[in-house]
Amino acid sequence: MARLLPLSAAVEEVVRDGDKAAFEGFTHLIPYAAGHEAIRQKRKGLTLVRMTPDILYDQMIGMGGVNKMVFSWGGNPGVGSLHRFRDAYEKNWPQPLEIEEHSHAAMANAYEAGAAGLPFAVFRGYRGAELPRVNPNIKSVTCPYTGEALATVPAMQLDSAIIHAQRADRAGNVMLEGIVGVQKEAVLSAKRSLVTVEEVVDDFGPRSFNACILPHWTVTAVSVVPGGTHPSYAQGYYKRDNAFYETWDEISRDRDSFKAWMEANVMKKGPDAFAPYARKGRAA
Amino acid sequence: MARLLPLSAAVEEVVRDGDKAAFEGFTHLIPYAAGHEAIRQKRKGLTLVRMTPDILYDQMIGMGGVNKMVFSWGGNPGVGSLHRFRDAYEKNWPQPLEIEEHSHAAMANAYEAGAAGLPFAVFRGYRGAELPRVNPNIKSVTCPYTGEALATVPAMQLDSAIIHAQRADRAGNVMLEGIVGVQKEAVLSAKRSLVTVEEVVDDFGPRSFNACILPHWTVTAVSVVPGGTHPSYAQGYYKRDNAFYETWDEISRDRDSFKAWMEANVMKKGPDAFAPYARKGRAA
Amino acid sequence: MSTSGKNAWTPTEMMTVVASRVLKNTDVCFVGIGAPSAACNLARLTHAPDITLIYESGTLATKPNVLPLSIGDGELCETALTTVSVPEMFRYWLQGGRITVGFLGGAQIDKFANLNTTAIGGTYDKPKVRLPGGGGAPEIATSTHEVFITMAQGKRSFVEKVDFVTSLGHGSGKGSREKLGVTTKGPTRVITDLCVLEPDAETSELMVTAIHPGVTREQIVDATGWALKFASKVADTAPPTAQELAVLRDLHARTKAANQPRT
Amino acid sequence: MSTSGKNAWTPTEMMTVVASRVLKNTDVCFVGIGAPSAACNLARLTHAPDITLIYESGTLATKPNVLPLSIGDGELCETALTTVSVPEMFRYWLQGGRITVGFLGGAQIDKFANLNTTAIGGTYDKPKVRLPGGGGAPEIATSTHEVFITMAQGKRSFVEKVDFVTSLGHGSGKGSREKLGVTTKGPTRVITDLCVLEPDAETSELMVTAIHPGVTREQIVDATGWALKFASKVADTAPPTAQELAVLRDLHARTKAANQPRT
Repeated sequence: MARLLPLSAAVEEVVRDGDKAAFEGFTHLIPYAAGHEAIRQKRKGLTLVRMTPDILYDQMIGMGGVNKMVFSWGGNPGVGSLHRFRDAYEKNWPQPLEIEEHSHAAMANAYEAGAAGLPFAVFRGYRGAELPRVNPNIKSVTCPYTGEALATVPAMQLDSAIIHAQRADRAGNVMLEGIVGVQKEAVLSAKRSLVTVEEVVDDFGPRSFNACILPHWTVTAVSVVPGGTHPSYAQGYYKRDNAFYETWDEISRDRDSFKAWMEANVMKKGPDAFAPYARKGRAA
Repeated sequence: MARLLPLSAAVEEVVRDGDKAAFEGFTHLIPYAAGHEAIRQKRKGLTLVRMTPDILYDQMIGMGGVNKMVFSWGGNPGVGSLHRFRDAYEKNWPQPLEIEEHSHAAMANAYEAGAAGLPFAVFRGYRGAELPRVNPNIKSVTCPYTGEALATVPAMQLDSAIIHAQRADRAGNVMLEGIVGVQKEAVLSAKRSLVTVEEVVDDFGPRSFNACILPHWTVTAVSVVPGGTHPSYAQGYYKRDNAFYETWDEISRDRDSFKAWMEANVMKKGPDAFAPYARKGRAA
Repeated sequence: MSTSGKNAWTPTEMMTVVASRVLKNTDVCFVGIGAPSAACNLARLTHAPDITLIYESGTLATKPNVLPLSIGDGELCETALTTVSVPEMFRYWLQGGRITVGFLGGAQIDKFANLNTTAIGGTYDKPKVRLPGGGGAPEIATSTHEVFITMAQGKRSFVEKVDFVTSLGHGSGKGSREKLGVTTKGPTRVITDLCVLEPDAETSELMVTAIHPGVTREQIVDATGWALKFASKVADTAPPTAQELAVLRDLHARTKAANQPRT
Repeated sequence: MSTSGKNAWTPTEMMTVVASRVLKNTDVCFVGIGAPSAACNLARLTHAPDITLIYESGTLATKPNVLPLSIGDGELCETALTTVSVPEMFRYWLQGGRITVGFLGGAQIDKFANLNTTAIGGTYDKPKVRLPGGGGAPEIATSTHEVFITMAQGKRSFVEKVDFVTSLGHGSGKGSREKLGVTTKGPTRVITDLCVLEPDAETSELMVTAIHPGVTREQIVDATGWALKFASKVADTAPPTAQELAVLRDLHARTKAANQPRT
């Protein structure tokens, strides 16, 4: 039963030290505000899971709270490397980082299987690719009908899933639209979940019969953080800040400029810092 | 690349003698007009697949074109038995009928796996149930991570899938909404597919970003048959004719009254017979 | 009718009312057609306004104004929070372990609450009567946290052993579910038009734990095909309240009006 | 620039134009970011108006007016026929075998068109340079009917053997894919800023089949880390047409304007 909480209280309750946690979002709806709050609360020893870790995970890794990253594509989309991720992985700064690497298909299937309550996922994948050599979690099963060998991965089982969505209603039901990625599956794969939203409405009103909605009883906490996905975006509210993604390359190249930026823009700020990026309503 | 065809030409092209065919629809959007056309064209030797075979399959079986039915619940929903199905299965009238029986979960998973191009589906099912004793297609695999034994079924692989939808556009893209059942999966599991629709529009216009749409290149033929799902219904167009479902019990109990009804209402009619049930627009 | 006058009720109404009472406001129910659907919606319209009703057609958190004839009537979709595909329903929602109560019924039930909706008499291949089949039942029986069963009680339907186990109850008795790797409770209550039965904690055999007003033990024994046991303490079912009857009848009246043949 | 004057073009423009030309109006393309995205949209805006473009973020049949910076920009969703979840994208659409062309690139390619986007130098656990990883590539490489590769050509990226096989090309040569049970064609064309390479029918080793205007064989050999072969008949790539260049530049100009920092 979702509770409507201020962001600080919600992160305190949902994201705990040592969690296997996914702050999911496939380019769209990345939960930046919640990630920044976890950094401010100095969450430690996290295993961060995401198909496409981008700037947010670069920030969380660079601030030292992350022991391990599970991922399938770790870069700044359309721009280049994640410098803080590489610094941690290649040079142990600020602390060593372990990785577990999959393909997108494997991660997507793992989330799907996690949401479906299965222990593993089956897919036709990794053929001729070298990841199975270095990732012991990639195994196979044989089809009982055709004898075909298919790849398997363990189902996603998260301690916490954190996502951003456009809207919640007063009961705590959550509605997403646009590029929905694996966010629904992440929430359904997790013991605890937090959804930050652009706004809470009395009722979702007229909508598609088949709208992507997470019922309130599948969500632990909802926090209203307008603009909370910047520099990512909320379809129908505001656009992706592509220029910031390009700027991040410069900020994050250097440890000191990174730390200075984080100090000024995260450590000394709160969820309200996202408000200027918010645009009310459905006119992106 | 979907072609817009009159119903008779579409059924001729898509549904062939001996096909493993699914006229799918989960209460909603059942393709009655297409099924009636297949009866008029005297299609023979069909294996009919559907999770919830209802009156339409009762009619097709009773008219003698069906050798086998694959299903998970075969009744007249909320009313009772399918008398023509039972007469064929129990008394070989008008010809013997073979069955392959599954649970809903198994069929839904088989469709999902078929759409996903996999040879089989894995699910946690049939525990303590007796169907696996009598259906040799139900097998199991062991999870490579936990050792748990899970049920399997072969993926759905159809010769033809026939569904009804609300709308197609001029390019042959098809849009469904409401209770979408397994219809998308049925089309994606089939070599050939036919979609009958209430109407063709120039453009779908404003809609959910995540609308359930089958792109034109996944569909073989589209036929416009307003009202073509009666006595089932098209959400946003017209309601289910629950009274007819109740009336069918009486019509179908007796071989002669069944034949008389079919002669008058199917054999001597065409797709136009469905037009009176159509209601234009989104005001069901 | 169990009493006379304006608050008289039918055995089916009593069964429906009792089934509605055991539902909680926080339950997430997988609803079947017929008595379960009436019971779940009666609960929603009386003491459990926030109960989540799910029909296997994909409708999540639906609030029908009239009772559906089928599990996929448009009314369910129009009043739902949202509607998902049927594969998603069975994978994410049922198998995902998110349903607290599954409602089942059947043509036959045995003393361990195994159900048969497949075939009666003869063999599976040559039955005397072919029934519609299991539908969602085999997995509802094992995936929901617990199962409530509603069925009219009678000697031909309440049998020592079902002809075919469509869906698992307590198998051959205590420990059967665990042996099969099933971790959910299974049938915890069977609500009939005469009484309520619950599995014995020691044996998992169904025994009578509550008797509806005006019903005798003899009536119940006569309507049961096995040597039925009664709990040491058998409760008296409270009669339907005026409000319960009024809401239920109103629901049925609205439903009947909605299903009139078209003119 | 390869020629001077108003129709001069850059090597990257030439590469993009050539990649666009090999796409058919009936193709269903799985599009990656960068040159593939430009090529696919150039094709759509010129000779292949009905081409279906799919981005792995879930957008089906999208028609972006500006090039996305990422595979999940809002522009892709707003102009798409519809947008599906990412599990559905990888299960029903990619694995389902519904994509005719997959576009890939990488940091390294070898003579059998295997690609590396994982790590350079050292070992997997201790690489010299850690790259972003495979993303969708491992399954794109085996599930799409055929694969087109676009990469700027250079000695450090066109190598005898990739440091890590992120995605399968032709493995260790002819027959490798079949041995792995892969039934799709794999890379049928590598389009660079200098030339076009295709796998030899006998060995599956990449060889030059077309050379872009103004490029010499020596230049190509110098930009390749293995002993490169040329087909017996090498075609001359037609220069970009004025229309191709105009449409491509217009697309880039619109994109640049859209990505200006906010004020």
